[in-house]
Amino acid sequence: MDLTLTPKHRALRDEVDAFIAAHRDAAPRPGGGRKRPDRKALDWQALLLEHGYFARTIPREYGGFGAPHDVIELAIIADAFSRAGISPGIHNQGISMLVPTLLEVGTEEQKRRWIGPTIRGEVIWCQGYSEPGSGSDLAAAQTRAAVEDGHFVINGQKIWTSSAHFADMMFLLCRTEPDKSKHAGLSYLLLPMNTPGIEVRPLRTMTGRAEFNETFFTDVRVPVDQIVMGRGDGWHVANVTLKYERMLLGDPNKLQQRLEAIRRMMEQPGADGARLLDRAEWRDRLLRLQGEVIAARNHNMRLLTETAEGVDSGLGRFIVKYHGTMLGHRLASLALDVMGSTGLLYEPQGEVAEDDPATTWQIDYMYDIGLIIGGGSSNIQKNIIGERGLGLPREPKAAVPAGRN
Amino acid sequence: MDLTLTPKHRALRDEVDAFIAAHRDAAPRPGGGRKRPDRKALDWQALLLEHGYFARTIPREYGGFGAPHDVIELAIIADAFSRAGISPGIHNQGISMLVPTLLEVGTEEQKRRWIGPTIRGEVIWCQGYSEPGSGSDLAAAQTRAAVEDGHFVINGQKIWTSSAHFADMMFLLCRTEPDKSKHAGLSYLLLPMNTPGIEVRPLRTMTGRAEFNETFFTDVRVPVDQIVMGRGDGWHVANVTLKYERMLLGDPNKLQQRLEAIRRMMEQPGADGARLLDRAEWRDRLLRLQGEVIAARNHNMRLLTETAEGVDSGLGRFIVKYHGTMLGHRLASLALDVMGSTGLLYEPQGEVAEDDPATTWQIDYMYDIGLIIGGGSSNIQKNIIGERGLGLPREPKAAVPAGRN
Amino acid sequence: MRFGLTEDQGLFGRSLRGFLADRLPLDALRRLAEPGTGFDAELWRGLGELGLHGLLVPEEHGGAGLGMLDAALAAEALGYHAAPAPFAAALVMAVQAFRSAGDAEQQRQWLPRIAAGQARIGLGFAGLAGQTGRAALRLEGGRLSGALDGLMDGGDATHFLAYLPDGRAALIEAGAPGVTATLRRSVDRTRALVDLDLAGAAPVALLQSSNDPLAAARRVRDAGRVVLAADTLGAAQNMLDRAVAYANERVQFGRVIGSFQGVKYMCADMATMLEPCRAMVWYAAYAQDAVPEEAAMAASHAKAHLAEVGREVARLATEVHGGMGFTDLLGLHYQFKRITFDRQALGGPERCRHDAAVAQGWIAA
Amino acid sequence: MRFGLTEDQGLFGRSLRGFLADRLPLDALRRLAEPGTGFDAELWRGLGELGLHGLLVPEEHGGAGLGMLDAALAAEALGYHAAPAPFAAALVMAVQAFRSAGDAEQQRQWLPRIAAGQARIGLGFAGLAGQTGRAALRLEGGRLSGALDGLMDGGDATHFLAYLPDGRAALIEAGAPGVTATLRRSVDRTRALVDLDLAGAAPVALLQSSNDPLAAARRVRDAGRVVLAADTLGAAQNMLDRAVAYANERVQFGRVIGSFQGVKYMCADMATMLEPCRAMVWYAAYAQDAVPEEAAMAASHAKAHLAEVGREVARLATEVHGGMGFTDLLGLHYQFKRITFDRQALGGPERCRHDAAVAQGWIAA
Repeated sequence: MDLTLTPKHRALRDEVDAFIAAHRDAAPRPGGGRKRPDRKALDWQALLLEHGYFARTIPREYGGFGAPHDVIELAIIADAFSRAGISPGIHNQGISMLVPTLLEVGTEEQKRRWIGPTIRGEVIWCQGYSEPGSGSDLAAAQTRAAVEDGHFVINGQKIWTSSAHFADMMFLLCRTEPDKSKHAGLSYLLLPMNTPGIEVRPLRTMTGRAEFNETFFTDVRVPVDQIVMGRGDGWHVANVTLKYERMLLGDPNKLQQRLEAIRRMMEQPGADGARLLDRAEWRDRLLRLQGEVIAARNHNMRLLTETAEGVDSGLGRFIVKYHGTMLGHRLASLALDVMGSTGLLYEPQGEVAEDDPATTWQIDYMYDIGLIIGGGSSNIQKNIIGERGLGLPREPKAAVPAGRN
Repeated sequence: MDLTLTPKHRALRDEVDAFIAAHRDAAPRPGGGRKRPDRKALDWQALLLEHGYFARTIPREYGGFGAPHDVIELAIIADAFSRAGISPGIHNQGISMLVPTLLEVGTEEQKRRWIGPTIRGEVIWCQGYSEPGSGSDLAAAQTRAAVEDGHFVINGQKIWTSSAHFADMMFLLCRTEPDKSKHAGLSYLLLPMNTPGIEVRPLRTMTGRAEFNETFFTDVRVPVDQIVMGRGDGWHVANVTLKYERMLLGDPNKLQQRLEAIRRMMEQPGADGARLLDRAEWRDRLLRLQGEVIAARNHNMRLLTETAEGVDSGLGRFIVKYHGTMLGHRLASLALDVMGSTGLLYEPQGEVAEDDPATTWQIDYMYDIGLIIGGGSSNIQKNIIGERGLGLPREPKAAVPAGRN
Repeated sequence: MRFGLTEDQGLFGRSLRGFLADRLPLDALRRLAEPGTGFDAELWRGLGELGLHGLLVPEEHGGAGLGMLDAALAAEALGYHAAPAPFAAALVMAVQAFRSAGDAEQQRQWLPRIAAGQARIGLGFAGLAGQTGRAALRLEGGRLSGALDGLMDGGDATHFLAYLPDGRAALIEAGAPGVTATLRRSVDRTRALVDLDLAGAAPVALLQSSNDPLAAARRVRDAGRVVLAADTLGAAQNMLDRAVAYANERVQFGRVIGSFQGVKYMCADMATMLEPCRAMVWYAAYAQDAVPEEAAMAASHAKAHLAEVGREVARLATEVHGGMGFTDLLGLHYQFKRITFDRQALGGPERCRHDAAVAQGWIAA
Repeated sequence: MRFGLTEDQGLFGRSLRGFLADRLPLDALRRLAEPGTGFDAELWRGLGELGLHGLLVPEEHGGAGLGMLDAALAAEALGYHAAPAPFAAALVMAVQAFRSAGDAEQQRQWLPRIAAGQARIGLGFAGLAGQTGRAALRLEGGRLSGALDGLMDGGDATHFLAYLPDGRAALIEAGAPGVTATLRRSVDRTRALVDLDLAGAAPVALLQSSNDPLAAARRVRDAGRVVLAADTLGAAQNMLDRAVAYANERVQFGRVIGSFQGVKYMCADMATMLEPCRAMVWYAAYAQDAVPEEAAMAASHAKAHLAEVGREVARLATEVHGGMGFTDLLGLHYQFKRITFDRQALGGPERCRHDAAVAQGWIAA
């Protein structure tokens, strides 16, 4: 354990602070990710990439900054942006999930072609995983891709494709080898969303907004070389992506930001002039969550170190999504309680304007349940933790499909 | 809903209060049940039976008081003894589990023979259900009883027989029909513990005390008419008993007594002169548990009414054990926290003297986990609640026994 | 002499549920919830025909003269079906307000109008119930000024009953001069809140005949808490019922998902939490009429406990539905948000438990 | 520049665990725990040979001069094996007490004796750490009188370090005139508490060289909290490991029970709670030496959080073992009780969280 800042680190911290001070007016407001980055966001992203405050460790030949892995450097940068409440750059499924997947299993050509435009925010990706009949049971995907004269011809339907309505590209899990067993029959394809035959229909959620889509494929043709790894390797590649999705969904920096926001609310005097932070039952609830957030943040530091050193964290990584999403929901729950009846007000502004705090927290409170369910529900996570993390036996195959009693 | 006290009820309340005031010196101290009732306890029991404060609704011909079912009467009596901190009589497995089982499915002769002596505390029963290889899977019992010249000849082993070392009788679940299917091959026998061939060995638990036993059977001979219902009906009878065990283990009066005891501790000034009840984070914890105890008590009143009216409570009954034992453990958890470091002191006195409060709470805290596990573990309870209470499908039979991955 | 519902009560609950099931299929609910006013004239009329308007109004004033347990059963049914109809404030708290602090003339004048469905009263008090937001009203020379946020059942209300800090309550006409009522659509689009700005508005009635106005106001608060608890009971029961039905249908990994212990235990946990709540709500409601010494404690505890259980059930039942539970498609979220509303209105659990401690004399108010 | 253990630390942890696994098979543990003194001369000697006695003692005073992270790793190993050996007070808090408030001469005199395993110091403070029980000591004319309950590592201690309300600490010889030490066997028979009655006892040292004695005492408290948190981490990890192993072996209903989601999810929940605790304990320990501004907050939070997680793991792991978990047979309860002890000593979670709020300046002390 050595978290002391070297002179080099201190210099970096000062440099980032100076950068933020000099450029903060150029920053788009934090958040986003649910819409196509606008000019301001793209310019900001370019600035961050140039200074190595984004994609810092991605090799230069793929469009990154090419710095060696240093957990403290990454923490210093994240902390500086978080303290200042300034956007740390674009986070979307392409950047957080596809890019690390390609870095891990993509070909040299795929890395050179896709990583740069993706991290610059120019190419937006969506994820074609879930289907109406196979939400938790991803490997049961039925969307078919038959091979015809050098192309995959795709037919079927995906659901929960979150940014499909403005994405440029999709990474798609589909069945190319129908003769093979369930898990061995899948492939992982990359395809442009403007390919003829793709139809995107918005899907409204409990928040009242259309945060997701259904995507329909009718004879969609994709050249056979638009594949990551080989035919039948789709399940393997998908699991690499899922690994990064789990990390993304359990992000402890987001938890910390929430905790801070709640603390600030609790420091405001209420209608009776008293601060909730001075009421022990409220303070204790906040502190209890703070303890859990600290644990999550420290754990994340450990995982970052292990990643940098090439250690397979196994269990430590499997728990992140389940732990983080449940904790996130509990933080949002406290926020609602803190706001009380005024926190019931709800007028989402869509993409046109900023939501008020009550609406924002209500959306978080509901959206978090979506996160608990999506990207592998908590039960799926517990299977993974129990089986892959702890080595417990899989559920045995049923002799007969279970029906009613 | 009508809980108003009639003049008759008010008279009963006054009568019970007067009884307690007049006879309180004759009462043994509350609790017990883990040892054979002594003379004082037996005399007290006789007095309670005589006045109808115990076994109030059991018919006179079986040794009870023969009063009609009246939920309020039962509540008035329980409340009076609880308020006064006076023993409400003997509660043991014979009284709380076997007696209602016999009332429900026993023959007239069995009722006349066993109920009276049992409720008087003269005959102590123990339960022969679990086996080392079948804790949760009760129906897998392997203890065999072969029929030979008018006798069952029993061989095998039982575990968790809690009062076997001083019991007179056992109700025993054993396999009499080895050719029949798992559940159809069992019978429910009644046998004297002094029958030759029975060996009882104490089993020490995590509390450091020998609260349970292992019981070994070697060619133990029991006349074939010592059976409840018929051969092969054992699983049915056992489930009747288990129903009453679930109620016993979730007893809300015990929860209420614990809550009161904790509140009293929290009203005492600590070393710094402050009462924990005045600290909002502590008070809120106590209040939260109080809310749950109130729900459990109200629920119990509803079940008592339904029982009296012959309504099958179904789900309402299935949840009691799981709900009550978990809540009990949480109450004990709060008690330990209230006591802090002085609550760590632990010197169980066995049967010779009264335990100090710290030891008592530590025992409760641990013993409650035993209750969560025993009488059908929480997972078994959740199966019952989900399948029998909510109508969800059973776990499908495994195609092959599940082993390691 | 029993702990349970009467035959009439069972019948009443079933007929109300039948009516609501009939009137509020998902597409109708969606339509009625859209404006977010928590009011629909036709549904309101229908509920009136079932006797809901005058449920608690004494017979002498044209009502059914029933008790809080009946009101709780109605609230449970309304919560079960997420009915966009004024109830907690307009038909329970307002009636209790007149009965506990209105004089004979005021009762004679207003209770029949409530029972007839003509007066729909939005009601608000702030500090006393733990509502947050603005709460600064002053009555000077018979004129009311200031601001009061979060009046319940305020959408399309004909009147507002605004509590003053001293426990008196002023009834104001919705359209009167000096009255600005701003509809605040809540996350629960089946019930709205209204923020009131008053500039010298003239009350049409001032409820001040109680000897202890604060105690009278607390009784109104307690009645409100009981029906919000009952509303959560209904909404949570609905979510559990639908989760169980979904778990019995949906197939994943080649099995009905309800056969997996993971899903089954979620359902079992929900049932274990929720089932005892039924008797708790019954008792809390009954105590308002019959056990005055426990009324405040029972109401606050029921509100707090149902809020905690409701939140868990809301999450778990949504989880059982997987992605479908998160969409708008099944409409499961109407009950989810109903539970959210019930929790945050009239004081959250911490506040209610605090009030329960006060009611038991454990601490000073 | 990394968040993780050094190679040496990994090696140290493994060798300590290997030693304890070898020395403390269940029958040996049972035997050593029986008297409840939390001390066994042979085990103590063995731990000394591994360098545990002088772990935190500076090299100039004959110790290894290691840091709190090393101490936490040792505590984790001791907790994992439920080792009946003085540590938290005798080898961590006492050393920190001398280092933070002892003068050069006192350090020169006592630290080498601690490092040599000759001075085994039981330590107690009451209000400052949230210990309950008697805490009324006064120092008059160089003589100490009064009562102090719950000194940790007090069983078979050679000395007692008793904190005064003002943060100064008096070192007393165990057998000295006016000293009555009563052994209180705790539910955790591997660690004892001692109640001290003093009637004009003469301290052999008075630690008072700090400018801010209360702050110095808090540092000692924080060091103790970190090692108790680490102890719980080890004990809980042990229980989880054994639950997983048992779930992989035990057959019920024709299947290995770990294949049932009910059991599997219990294990998954335990792992999900416990795994992040490791990094939390590391950081809290590290902060004591390297991040003074976060040391108090990190220590109190680690203690509180591990207590909450530990309690859950203790119950769930026992449940996974079914009836066997409740017996004495498997000895699982040694770790269970270790977790109980760690929670109740030096302030429970509510108290620790309160201290964390104070440390962050959210509220006054």
